[in-house]
Amino acid sequence: MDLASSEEREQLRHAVRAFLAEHSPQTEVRRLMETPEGFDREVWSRLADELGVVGLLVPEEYGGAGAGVGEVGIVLEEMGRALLCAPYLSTAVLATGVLLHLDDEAARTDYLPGIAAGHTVATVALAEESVRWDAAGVAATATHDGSGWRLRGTKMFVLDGLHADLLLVAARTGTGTGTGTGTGTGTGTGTGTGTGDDDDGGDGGVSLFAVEGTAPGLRRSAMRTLDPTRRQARLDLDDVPGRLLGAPGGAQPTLAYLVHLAAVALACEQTGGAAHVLDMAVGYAKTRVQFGRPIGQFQAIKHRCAEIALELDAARSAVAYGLWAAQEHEVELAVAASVAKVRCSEAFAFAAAENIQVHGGIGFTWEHPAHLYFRRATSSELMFGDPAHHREQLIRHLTVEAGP
Amino acid sequence: MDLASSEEREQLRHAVRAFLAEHSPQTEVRRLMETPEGFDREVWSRLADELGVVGLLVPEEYGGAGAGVGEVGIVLEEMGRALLCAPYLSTAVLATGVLLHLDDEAARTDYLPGIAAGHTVATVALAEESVRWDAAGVAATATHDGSGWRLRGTKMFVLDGLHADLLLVAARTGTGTGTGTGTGTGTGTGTGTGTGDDDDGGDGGVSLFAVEGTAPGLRRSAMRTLDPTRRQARLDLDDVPGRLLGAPGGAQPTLAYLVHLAAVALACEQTGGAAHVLDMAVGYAKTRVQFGRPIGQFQAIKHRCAEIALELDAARSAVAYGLWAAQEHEVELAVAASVAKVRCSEAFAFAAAENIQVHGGIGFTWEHPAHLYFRRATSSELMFGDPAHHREQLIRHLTVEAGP
Amino acid sequence: MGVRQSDGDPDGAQDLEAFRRRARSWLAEHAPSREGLGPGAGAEGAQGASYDVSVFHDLSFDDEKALIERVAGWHRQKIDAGFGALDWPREDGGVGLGPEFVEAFAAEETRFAVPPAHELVSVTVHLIAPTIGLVGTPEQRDRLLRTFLRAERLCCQLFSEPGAGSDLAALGTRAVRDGDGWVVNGQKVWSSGAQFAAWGMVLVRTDPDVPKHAGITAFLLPLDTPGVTVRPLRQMSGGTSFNEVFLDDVRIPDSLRLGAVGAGWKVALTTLGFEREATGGHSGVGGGWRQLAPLACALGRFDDPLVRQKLADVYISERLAEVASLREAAGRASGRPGGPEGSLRKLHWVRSLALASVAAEAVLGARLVADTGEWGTFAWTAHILGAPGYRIAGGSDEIQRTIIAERLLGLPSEERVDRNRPWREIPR
Amino acid sequence: MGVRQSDGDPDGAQDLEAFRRRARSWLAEHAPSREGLGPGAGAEGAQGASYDVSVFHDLSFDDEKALIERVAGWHRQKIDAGFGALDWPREDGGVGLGPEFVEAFAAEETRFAVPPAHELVSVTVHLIAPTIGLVGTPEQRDRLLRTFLRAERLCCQLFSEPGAGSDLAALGTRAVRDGDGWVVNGQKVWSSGAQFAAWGMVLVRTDPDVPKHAGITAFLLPLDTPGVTVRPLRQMSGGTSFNEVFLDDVRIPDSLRLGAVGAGWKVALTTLGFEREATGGHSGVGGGWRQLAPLACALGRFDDPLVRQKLADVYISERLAEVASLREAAGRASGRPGGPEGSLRKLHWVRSLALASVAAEAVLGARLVADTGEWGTFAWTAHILGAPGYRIAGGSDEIQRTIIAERLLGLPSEERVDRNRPWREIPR
Repeated sequence: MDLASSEEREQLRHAVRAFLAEHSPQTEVRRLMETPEGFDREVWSRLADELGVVGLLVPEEYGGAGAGVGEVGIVLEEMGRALLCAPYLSTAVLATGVLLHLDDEAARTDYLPGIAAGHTVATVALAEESVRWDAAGVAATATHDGSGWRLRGTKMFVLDGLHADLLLVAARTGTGTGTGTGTGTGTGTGTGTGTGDDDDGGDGGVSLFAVEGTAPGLRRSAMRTLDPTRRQARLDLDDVPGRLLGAPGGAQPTLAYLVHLAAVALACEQTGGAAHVLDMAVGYAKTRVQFGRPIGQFQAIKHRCAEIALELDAARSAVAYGLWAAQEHEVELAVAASVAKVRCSEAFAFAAAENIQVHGGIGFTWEHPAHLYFRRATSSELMFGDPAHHREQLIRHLTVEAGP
Repeated sequence: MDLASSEEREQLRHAVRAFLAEHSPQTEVRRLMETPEGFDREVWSRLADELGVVGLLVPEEYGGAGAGVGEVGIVLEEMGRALLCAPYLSTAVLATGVLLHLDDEAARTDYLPGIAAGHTVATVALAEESVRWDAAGVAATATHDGSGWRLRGTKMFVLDGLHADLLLVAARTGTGTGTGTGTGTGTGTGTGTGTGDDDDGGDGGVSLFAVEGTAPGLRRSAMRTLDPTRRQARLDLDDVPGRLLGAPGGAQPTLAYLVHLAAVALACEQTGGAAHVLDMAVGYAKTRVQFGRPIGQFQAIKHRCAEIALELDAARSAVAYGLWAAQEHEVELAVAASVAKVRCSEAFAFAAAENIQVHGGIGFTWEHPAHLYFRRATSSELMFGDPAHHREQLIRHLTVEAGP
Repeated sequence: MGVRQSDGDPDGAQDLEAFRRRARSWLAEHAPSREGLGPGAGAEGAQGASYDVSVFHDLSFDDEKALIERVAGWHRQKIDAGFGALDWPREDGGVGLGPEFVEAFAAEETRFAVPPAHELVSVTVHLIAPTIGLVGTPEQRDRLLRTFLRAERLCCQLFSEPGAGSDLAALGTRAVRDGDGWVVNGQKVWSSGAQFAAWGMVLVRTDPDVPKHAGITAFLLPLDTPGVTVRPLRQMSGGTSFNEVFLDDVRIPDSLRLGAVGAGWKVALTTLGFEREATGGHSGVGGGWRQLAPLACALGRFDDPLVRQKLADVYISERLAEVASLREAAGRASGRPGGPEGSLRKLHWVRSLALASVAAEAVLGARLVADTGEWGTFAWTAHILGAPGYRIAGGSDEIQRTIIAERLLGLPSEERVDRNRPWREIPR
Repeated sequence: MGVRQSDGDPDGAQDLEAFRRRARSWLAEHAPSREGLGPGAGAEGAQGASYDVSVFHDLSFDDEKALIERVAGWHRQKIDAGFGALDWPREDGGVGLGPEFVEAFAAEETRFAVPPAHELVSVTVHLIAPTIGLVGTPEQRDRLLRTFLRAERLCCQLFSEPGAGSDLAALGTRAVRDGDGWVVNGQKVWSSGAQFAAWGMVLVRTDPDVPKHAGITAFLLPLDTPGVTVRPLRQMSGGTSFNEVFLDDVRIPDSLRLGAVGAGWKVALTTLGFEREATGGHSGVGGGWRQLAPLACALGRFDDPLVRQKLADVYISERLAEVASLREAAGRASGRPGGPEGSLRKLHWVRSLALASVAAEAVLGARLVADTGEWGTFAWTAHILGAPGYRIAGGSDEIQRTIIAERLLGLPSEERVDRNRPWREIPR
């Protein structure tokens, strides 16, 4: 586990931070979160062209930088700090990761260059009304009508799904009934005690399809979100043409990988967010005077800031672990991803809430940025499986690996 | 819900506190916790004769005071404060409560006068190797051999069981297999998700028997305990004669009542214990000087004391609720008992742990009383069902009553 | 659940029972019963059919205005029927009964679908009116006491400032004597309902050269006075429950001074003391067991053992809050003083809100992240985003802990660098 | 899991790999492998077959003495083979390698069943020896450095006092100059292993008329000096890991003074600084995932969703502690300074102990209340009763938070009434 940060990585961090300071200050975040599209296409292009971070994961042969998850983690952390409004997680991490994980060279050749160049906004559509992020929760179906595959069903929580050019949609290609083989509490997002995220569930396999944003029969609508800086959409698919990716019925391992990658990516963002609110809280505690003293002199405030720092430190360890596993040790990724998701969710949620408390009244206003981090923290905690779900997954994976 | 304290009750509290200050100071607790018997027979007699609190629950016709659970609650709270080493919970509360709850006038006539007079130390034996406090966990059996009932099996966690004169023993009188119809995690003391405490479980009914401490075939051994001020025993019954109490197979409601009564009684003790450690912590915080100031001036200590006070306040509400239900509103007792057990366990555990922390090093020594309260708190929290178990029971009872 | 009689009224038990029956029958005539409304129904259940789990209102100006009028109207209806202002002296427009009658009526009222509480009305009736009753001049009493007690005009608090939050006594809004009046300049914040109030009770600094508590004076200020600007302040949960109030060369006649010059801090403590006495004001704020349990069932989450644990904590916390208010009522009835118990109640209540947030997250999971359209789910974001506000508003958690530690437990107060120094010299 | 090379040693990677292989083969010859010992095995797994989840030892005097001898013996064995004192200079008896070699050896060593750490040995070797190396006189170095480094004689800390816990610098044990020596009177407490130590490093007050930090001096004290009385102190978990040490007219020659007169606080900080650097000392203290998971299985508790949640928290906490120590090693290797990170580590570790207590309670329930005789169950009471001790020992949670807040975050320090005042005048 090489946990030292190289000089190149520090340069990357520096470059991203400088870029975001210029192109995504709070005023810009405020502006974009009120726009219909929710992000700035020009900044997105610059992220791809100038900074070259959109294609960071994309191998060089497809026009990307061929860097590793470690580099992406740095970018995500900085974006989490700045609350950048952009389809980075969806396009540059999840959709890219899925395309790289699938065994489908043609798809890579067709889609990755556009992604790396910043031309294609892409996303993955997995969850549905069952509010689960696993193959077993997929009820949408795809049938082959002789000329091609046709998709039907509803997708929810699709990151940046309203404006994405390319949607990677999970659908059931067998004759199965969709959800339902899970025993236990299959409908929850929390600890489904009966079904694992690795469990395919239905008797029919699940496949991934590439669907164009402009495809006929696709109806997209924005979902109201808790976090206005991250857009999500509902897709209603009615006989929508799609291109099968990889082998039919073989998407389950990729979907499991997707969730693990999402967990690690969110953990990076969460760590950046926690670091930022710690800075905010400490800065305020040093300057805000009550009772004739800076409030940072009061142990109630001082020790709370220390607690945030402690949580942040744990988050940093968790991110280091998750990135290491994602980069070098995929056999441990399921465990590391759940560890990272649990710990970084806890850390950021605590940090964001306590930052408001340190600020007092001003921190509870709409105008103050504190609540945007609180919204992001709550939202990230509950996406792709909440901490209770990931604790359960962790135990399951530890048990499968070695017996407890 | 009459929550005002009458003058008589305040007098009772005063009398008990004064008695315990004289007869159960810390030095005496220390002495008794090292003796084989674990309590002082003479003090026990005085509790019965002078103070009249042993027969508080016993109706006047059997030589008792005919008082209510409310009065007993005050006595228990004071005993919890003083960590009195005596078989009060077992004899004056649980065994007495069971005898009053059963429909067996002869047994009341035979046993209650001795209890009220302080001559009979009595207890209830329910739990076994399955570590459950409900009828479904009973595997011990009783068979009628023509001349009388004979008991076989093992009982554990029997309060004051080593020296009790009278043991009220739960045993299975049907042909059932004992434990085992519970689905879920039947062996745990925590949240058995499959079996309810009101669930009889086996196909044979469970009955209660009076067994003499001197009965042939009864082997009693002390169990090592976390809390040295409360003794517990293991009973091995090998063809032990017992007297059937109430109707055969009909003990289940009484056993359920026993657990509820125990929960409320422990809650009273816990509240007394929490009140005492709060006093200790506050007293120390006022006098201990570090960095040139009483440590109670530091917010870290000051706010922690406030948190203990807050927990104590919740415990007081929970006890008021539990006692009210036990006294006047038995239909709500199952809910109120679980509420009291959960909240008072949390409160005392927190208070006892934080009291040690407020004291620093000295609070971690054997000589200091802080750890005796920590032991009592941990022990009481886990007896008769831990908080997780009682939360589950609470939800179950709320659901049964009214639908959620 | 009866509340014990005070000992001074041996025949009270009968009177109280008769009163209770009378109240019940009057209520039955004037308000729909809550029986059979089902567990999800909040205040006003039947007609509202609303599902409001928000901690802070997020209503339009017109909707909130209408709500306030309904609340104030119901309040006057009760007074006119002899069921309001029960414990006020007859000469002030009250009924002259003991607190046990107030509790009894309140208990009966919970069985009916009546308008909910609104903070501005409560502040006017329960905080400011009694303050005027205690320290107001005869003219002030004549002019404003009944008006406020009947909620005919409403009066908000103008206490906090951007620079004086937890440290309220550090406030810096200046009032300078000018003839028979005062000229006030400064800014207030966190004033609930100022946009709907005709009056404000304002604390100002009249003497900066004495220690901070000694230089404050209280006034009653008509909010249509020139120089008063009320600007709604949007909170993180959306909605504008609070306001900033700017005071630019605002002239207040000395006749509207409330209490002596320099006695404003004592007057403010009197007002805040009534706040601590007013119980039950928290119920109905935010969501809880009543909404969460059926929601968990509807979503198939009620069988999850983890969800059940968290729901149990919500239930316990709410049930014990009810018990605690009965305990306090009993304590008051037997003459026990109030004191820092209000701080215990507030901290428990804040914790209760947080437990409901935690349980809602367990029940709803990602349904809080984006609105799936399922009824009653995404609405919980208003609870989760509002709950942090009450860790701060009305005295932060930290301030409450200090009050408990110092006043209930007698722990020594901290070293204070701002004590016995002129306000002017204290770092700010 | 490799640790990054320091940049100054470009060829180090090869050397390190070779070293690692050499270490592994030496270890294989001298210690049994831990492979196949099963998950329940602690340090020494095979031969010990012990199940020790206690946080503090509860051994008889003879057993603890034997343990210490075994630990010290293994330490010497490593030194003699060139695997101990790896990062010490050759002239002091070390090998002169970089910290990456220390880490590499430690990583290899975890695969073998070797004696566990013992605090007294660690204090002697890792804390006191390097302090002497830094501030000792040539005579002190000659006489004691190698002896301590090789754990041939052991040396405990005599720092804390009954009246000086968190506020260590307030210590009041007095030393008065007397010819070429000092006469010491006072009482020390919380001295681990004093009953097994030949020496003690003692902090005393040599000047009460200057501010508290300025009047302290450090000495090395042979514990067989007349007037020294060591009395074991029983802790709440049972066992006597600590001692009270009474000093009555104890004479110490000035030649055993460690550092300048009045420089004792700096010397103590040096010693404590080594404590913060020494990593991994916490592993093996108390129980954790390795014992709890199989225990939960054996008791049929592993399927309980609530138990699983709590076990997950234990696993996460322990795994991240490992990652954190790798992160720190990497940080040290690239020259990042240590500082208050030790406080972060300690707080995490204390939390880890508490999480294990919580999980043990969930797994065991009433099996902690009384001993049912089931293997490995009641033993957990030693964990639960010991864990609170480390919220206090080695710098309380509160002290650690203050260190983090002030040194890592740069928050202002509190108003200090004891600063710049003679020690004599400070309230105690």
